[in-house]
Amino acid sequence: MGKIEFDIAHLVAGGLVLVSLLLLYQDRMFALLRFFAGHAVVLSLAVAWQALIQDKPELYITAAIALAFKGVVIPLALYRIVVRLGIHRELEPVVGVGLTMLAGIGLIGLALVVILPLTSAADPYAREDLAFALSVVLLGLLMMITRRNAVSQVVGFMSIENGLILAATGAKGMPLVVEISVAFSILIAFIVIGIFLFRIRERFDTVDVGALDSARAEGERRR
Amino acid sequence: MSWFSLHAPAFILGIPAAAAALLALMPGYRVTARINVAASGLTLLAALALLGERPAPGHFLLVDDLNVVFVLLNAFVGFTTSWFSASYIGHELETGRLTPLYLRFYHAMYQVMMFGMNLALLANNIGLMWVAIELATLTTVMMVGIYRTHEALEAAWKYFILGSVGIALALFGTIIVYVVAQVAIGPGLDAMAWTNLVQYGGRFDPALLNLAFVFLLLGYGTKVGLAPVHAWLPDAHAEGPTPISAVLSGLLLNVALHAVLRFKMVMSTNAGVLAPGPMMITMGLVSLIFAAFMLYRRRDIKRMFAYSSIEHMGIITFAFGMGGPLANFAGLLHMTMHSLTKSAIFFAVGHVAQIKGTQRIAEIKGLTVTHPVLGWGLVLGVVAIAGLPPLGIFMSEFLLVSSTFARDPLLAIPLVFGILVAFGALLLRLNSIAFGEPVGSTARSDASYVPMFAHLALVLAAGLYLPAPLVEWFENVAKVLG
Amino acid sequence: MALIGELVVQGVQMTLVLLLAPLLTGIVRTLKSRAIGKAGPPPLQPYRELLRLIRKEPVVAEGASWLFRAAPYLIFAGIWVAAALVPTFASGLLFSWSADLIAIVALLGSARFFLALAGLDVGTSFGGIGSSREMMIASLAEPATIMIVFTIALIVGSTQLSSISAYTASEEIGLRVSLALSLVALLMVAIAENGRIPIDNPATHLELTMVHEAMVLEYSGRHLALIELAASLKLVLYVSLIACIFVPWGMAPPGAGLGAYAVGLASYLGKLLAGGVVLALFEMSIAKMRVFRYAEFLGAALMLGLLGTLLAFVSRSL
Amino acid sequence: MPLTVALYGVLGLAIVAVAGAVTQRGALGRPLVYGLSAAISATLLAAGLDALLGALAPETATLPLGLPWLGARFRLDALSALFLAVVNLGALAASLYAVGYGRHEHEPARVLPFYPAFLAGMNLVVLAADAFTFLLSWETMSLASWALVMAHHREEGNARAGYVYLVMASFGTLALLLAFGLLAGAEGGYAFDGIRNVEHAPAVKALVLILVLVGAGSKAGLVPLHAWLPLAHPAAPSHVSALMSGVMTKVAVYGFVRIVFDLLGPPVWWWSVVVLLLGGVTAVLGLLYALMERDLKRLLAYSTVENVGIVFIGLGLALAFRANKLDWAAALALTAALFHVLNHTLFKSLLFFGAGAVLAATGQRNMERLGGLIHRMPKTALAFLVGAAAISALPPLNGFVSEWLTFQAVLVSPQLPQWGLKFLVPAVGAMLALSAALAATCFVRAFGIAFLGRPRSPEAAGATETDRWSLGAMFAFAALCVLAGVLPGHVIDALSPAVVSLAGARMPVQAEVPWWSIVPIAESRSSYNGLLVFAFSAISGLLAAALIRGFATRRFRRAPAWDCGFPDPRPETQYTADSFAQPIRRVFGTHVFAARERVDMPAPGDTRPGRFRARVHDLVWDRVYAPVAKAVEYGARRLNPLQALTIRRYLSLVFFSLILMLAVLAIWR
Repeated sequence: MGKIEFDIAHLVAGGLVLVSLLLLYQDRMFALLRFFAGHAVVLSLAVAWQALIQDKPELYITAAIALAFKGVVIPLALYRIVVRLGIHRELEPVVGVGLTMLAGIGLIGLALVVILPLTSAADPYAREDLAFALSVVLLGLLMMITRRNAVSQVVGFMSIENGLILAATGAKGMPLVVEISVAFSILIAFIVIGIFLFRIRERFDTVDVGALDSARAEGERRR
Repeated sequence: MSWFSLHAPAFILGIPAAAAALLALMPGYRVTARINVAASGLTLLAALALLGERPAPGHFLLVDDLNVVFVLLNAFVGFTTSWFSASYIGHELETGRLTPLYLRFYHAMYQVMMFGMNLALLANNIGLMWVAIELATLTTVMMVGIYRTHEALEAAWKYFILGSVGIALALFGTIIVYVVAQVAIGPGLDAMAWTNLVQYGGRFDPALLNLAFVFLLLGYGTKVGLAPVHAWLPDAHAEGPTPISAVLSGLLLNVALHAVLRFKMVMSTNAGVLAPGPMMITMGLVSLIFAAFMLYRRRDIKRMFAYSSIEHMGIITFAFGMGGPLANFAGLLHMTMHSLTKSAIFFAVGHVAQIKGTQRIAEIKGLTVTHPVLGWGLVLGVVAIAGLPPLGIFMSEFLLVSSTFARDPLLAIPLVFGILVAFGALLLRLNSIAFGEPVGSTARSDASYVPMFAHLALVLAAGLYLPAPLVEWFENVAKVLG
Repeated sequence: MALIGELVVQGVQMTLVLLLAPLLTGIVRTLKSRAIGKAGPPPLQPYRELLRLIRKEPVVAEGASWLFRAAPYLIFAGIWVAAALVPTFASGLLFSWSADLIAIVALLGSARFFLALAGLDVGTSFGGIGSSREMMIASLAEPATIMIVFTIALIVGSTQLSSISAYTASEEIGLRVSLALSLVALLMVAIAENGRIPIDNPATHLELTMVHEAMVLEYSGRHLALIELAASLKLVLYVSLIACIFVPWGMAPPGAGLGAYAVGLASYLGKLLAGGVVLALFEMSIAKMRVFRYAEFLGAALMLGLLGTLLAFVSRSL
Repeated sequence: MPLTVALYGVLGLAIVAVAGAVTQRGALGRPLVYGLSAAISATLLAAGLDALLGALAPETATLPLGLPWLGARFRLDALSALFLAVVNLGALAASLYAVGYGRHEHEPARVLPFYPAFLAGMNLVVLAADAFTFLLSWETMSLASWALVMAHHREEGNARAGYVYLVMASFGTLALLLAFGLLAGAEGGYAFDGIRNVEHAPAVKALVLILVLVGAGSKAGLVPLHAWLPLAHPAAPSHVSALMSGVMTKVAVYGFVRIVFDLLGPPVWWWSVVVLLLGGVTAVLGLLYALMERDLKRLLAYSTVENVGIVFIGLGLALAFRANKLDWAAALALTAALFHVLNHTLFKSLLFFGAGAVLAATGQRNMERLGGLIHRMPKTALAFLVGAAAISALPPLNGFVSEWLTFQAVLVSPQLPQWGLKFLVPAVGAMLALSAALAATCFVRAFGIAFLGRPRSPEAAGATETDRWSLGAMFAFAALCVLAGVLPGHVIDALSPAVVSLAGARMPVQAEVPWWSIVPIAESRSSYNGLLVFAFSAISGLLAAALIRGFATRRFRRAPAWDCGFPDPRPETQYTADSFAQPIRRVFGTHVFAARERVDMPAPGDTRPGRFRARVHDLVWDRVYAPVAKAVEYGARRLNPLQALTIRRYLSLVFFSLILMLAVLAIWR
């Protein structure tokens, strides 16, 4: 792997982290969806670049799936759900955006601290790639726990998946099994989420998970 | 015979898969329930064949001492649960909690789940195992939500989200393991095979291996039900159909634990890593003590026993974290006994819930008066799960506690504390459920008592006498686990 | 032959204590009356009372059980045996080794046990009061006694009364603080156990202050006679006990001749008389306590006994 | 040979248990189960006595059960044989008693299967020779007895009794488990032979001692671990109460002796300090509790606590002497303790049998509702009286002999070199004396209130004498109480093989002493002859009776009670159990029970009734158990919200765990 290839891969992966951070920064639903589409696009770029430099054409499929499915289909679907269900257009963050961003940067720092200084034997690209992927995963998790809105949680979850794909494609020669399984799991995840959203729609006015939680019939909270 | 033995894995996987397809197509719950039992029974027979000759490990499948324990247990509990389920599920149809369509779905999903779990256990490939566990999880998610009540959907949703996050973490860990392994082994499928990982584990980069183990422990630990990543477990057990609760507690947790153990084996081949033991010990103890306290304020009988599962998975994880021949043996024994006992308890609870029409502990009293057989069966089950002799869990707790205290007294203190606190809670509830003035319906239950007492008989027998071949086998596994 | 001789001596002692018991009670009564300027009964009055009681037909309360009628004999037997085992004029009697000091104390306990039960048998409130108080007193007095026994046993190395008296009579004993303490404690216990002032007043029938008299309230006739005789015997026993342990001089050694027995007898009578005088004077000069001060009185005895034991260690180790 | 017999006996009991479960409904079940249990117990008793008196060499056996690589090991040595005999003596009587008493059982199905299992568990404990078998049997014994405690589960308070019991039992077992863990080491050498041959570090031995005190002590009822005992023992059917109090506590003592005297190797002197203090406090407190109790069976249970204290005083003394190589004195103290073990089995079983008979006849355990039973149940009353006298340590009965021996052992204490022990032992002796005196008070109260006086309730007035089987069991034990008291030398000699094996020495051979006296050390020091005291007392009593009746009058007349001229026929005017205990409550209660009395005396002219209220607190419960329960409750309450968090918060838990572990990784390097 040449220097330039490495740099480009590095750049794209870094871009994915950046988009993750930006995702964290959004406080409007539609902006969030747009940035998520962007996230998917950057991911597909990263995957495509890996396909190129590793000379593994099957990775283009993954890239295409990421682009088409996560970059277009899902944002649109979520957009329709938001519109049709009359979900609040504003995200309800648990802690302030500033604080979330700060935490996000801290997480990236943690990811780098954990991976970069430690690794000697693994090949450098995989190492960098893992660090970025870990950042994306952690940021996705952070997003899931700092947003009350179910749609934004789903977005957070999908950005975790994106991080995973980034890591998986970065791993040299990782059998296709994994990519397919990731795509497969996303597919199933989405179907099931859709089913649930549908059912939840029947019974609740909002898909806000918090509202769902508060309607629990577990008598134990009320002693 | 040997041909059969060598191809047993194919049968173990093929029978459930075929049965799932068949069941999805067939109407009429009486027939499908029987087919479900028959398929599970055949799977059990196939699993028994593994006791004979074993096929050599391939790229995708592997049969060794360790997973044969799990597969056999899986097939056995799967079979008895399907038996119980067949006699149980009709009542759900009568009360209108399930429709025939959903029942069809239920039976098909049951076999898919068995397929997923067996695959996860037999896989020689960390990716394949991950996929299989994911499959099993997704099917159980749907089973948990099958009653479509608020609570059931909520539990399923919780399970789904938390399970998905867990599985994502596990995947990340798996990828890291591959990244480390491909340096030593070379890219491709070989770098994902257990056999290779264990063989070359010493050459892996220890730092990355540590990182991977953190993700794997948390990720698969979610499935095992370790605190603080346990949250899906109580609700999923409480709201799903009782046979599923039995399978979840008895099997799925073990399957996830099997994954953790495999990775621990890889870790233990590497001298440079941060020992996985302390992490497992910590999580085990946290789960044990946390669940012990949580047992006290439970009002739902199934949720209570779900917490008891967390407690026991904590003990088992602790045991494997301690390592060494004695603790590993105790861990294996405890796991086996817990599976049998806990599923027996859930069978009993299923009867109780059907008779009384409620799962609320406050509305179930004096069971030994109105239903002596069921009541005493439940007493026996709870006594067993509480670790009293002469039942099997006593033996494993005996070995674990005594050996831990001799090795590291400070670790034994929280262990004993947790066991005692949990014991107090279980007994408190048992007192009111089994004894005192009866409350609620005194109707008879249609469901079969055979699976429950079969399990309890095994647990009782194991508490008094372990056959030498079994012991030898467990000892081998304990040695492998290091 | 020697055995018969020893049996005779033992028999003489048993009869002696039995015969002397009412006399000692009578002497104390007479002395007390005289000392406060009354004429008082003659010292032989208790004998007359006993004979009279024995001849009378007893009245047994309705609802009294067989225990009520058996108890006087049991009480009498227990105390008599105990009294017979305490060396009086001679030590080392034939049966003295069949019970040591601890056993003697316990024998008295047996008698008390049945007396208290008898108090409860009829089901009257006074009987209950008496039994309850008696047992409370005993439950403090007995440990105090045992502590005294410990002290003595630690110094002497034996709980056999014959060995003890032999030891204290010998030269090696010297003056010991712990012995003095236990003497005081033993005196206090003796007062309590015999129901004397300030713990109890044998002459009173004022309901709320009675202990012993309350218990035997329902008794009459020969039953009462036995109980009264047993009470007198107990007094003799305690005086003999104190004499035997603390002033053993004059006592005939084992297997001595008739002369020694005569000396022993004379000195024993002297000691009894002295005991009676001291008791009368003491009772005269002190007022009765309130019931719940007993615990302090006996607690003091217990503490003295314990202190004596501990000091015995110190003095022994010196 | 005896061991084989014993193991077959246990197997037989297991089969009887199954038979009990099967035949529970039929009328056949009761005689079958109890009859067979009695027969097996008799066989085992014979086996135990054979091994003990025949001074047979220790016998071992290994069955392919239990821990796979170890097997279930059994050993019958002198100590085991002694306790085997004690256990089965109690079991035999209880089974015979139950043949009659079991008739009153409403729900035999809840008793019959567990009774033989309970017996089997106790027998196995004394036979076990490896840690696993020992604990398995131990806990089986607990479990079976728990089921028996829960037999009358519908009665108020029994559920709580069963709960506290099993939790404490489990606690004790875990303590023993830890002790065995230390003894066996990390390699798992669980066989007693192996443990015996290993020299353990002093710290390990000390820790084991503490753990065994907790483990065996909680089962035996040492204060402050006794709390379950007065709840559970009375809750069971009376023949089971007798077994629990009379026999199971002895099995606990066996556990202590086996581990501390046998397995642990030579003792250190300070161990005895701990044991003596615990024993002394237990003895006194047990009785004070008993004196505050109205419930007849609970009173007996508290008295068990006291007697266990006495046994532990003896054991503590034996430890002190052994640590200082005074083996002959250790033999004396140990003999005293073991003698008391036997005695307590005899009289406590007898008393519980009596209480059971009363309970069956009147349906009452509350003494305030009893009274006058000596008229309605004269035979039961006589047997109970013998038991009460024996437990009050009155000569010439057996209870006195063991206490006397303990006192003799206390008197050897000046020979101990440690000053701490020199001072402590007499103080413990004072506690022993106090407890003996209080025991007399307590049993005067128990017998006097329950059996004497006038009936305090219609049930008591209408009671009828109990059946022949029960009476047979009671009188057999009463006779044994007298016999062991009158001929103590024979018992001491019978105990000597066990004593020799543990103390390394024995008491002088008593059979050689003339007149069947007992001489613990030397005749000049102390001696006691129960036979002579008995004969003497009998002769003098009879003599007095003969003289008086012969020369004066033998007539008597019945008349209303005198009662100082104020007889009141109402039974409520009698002294009650509470009023009897009032002086003791005044003296000790203020400190021990934080007892408070409140008197509400209306002013003259005021017509409302005067009221008197006395409250006693169980300080051990308040200070030890209640805080633990509260702490657990607090923990459960504080953690409970974790059950009902939102998914987002659960995810936060996952997230923070992950961050924590990553941070650990980052820092670790």
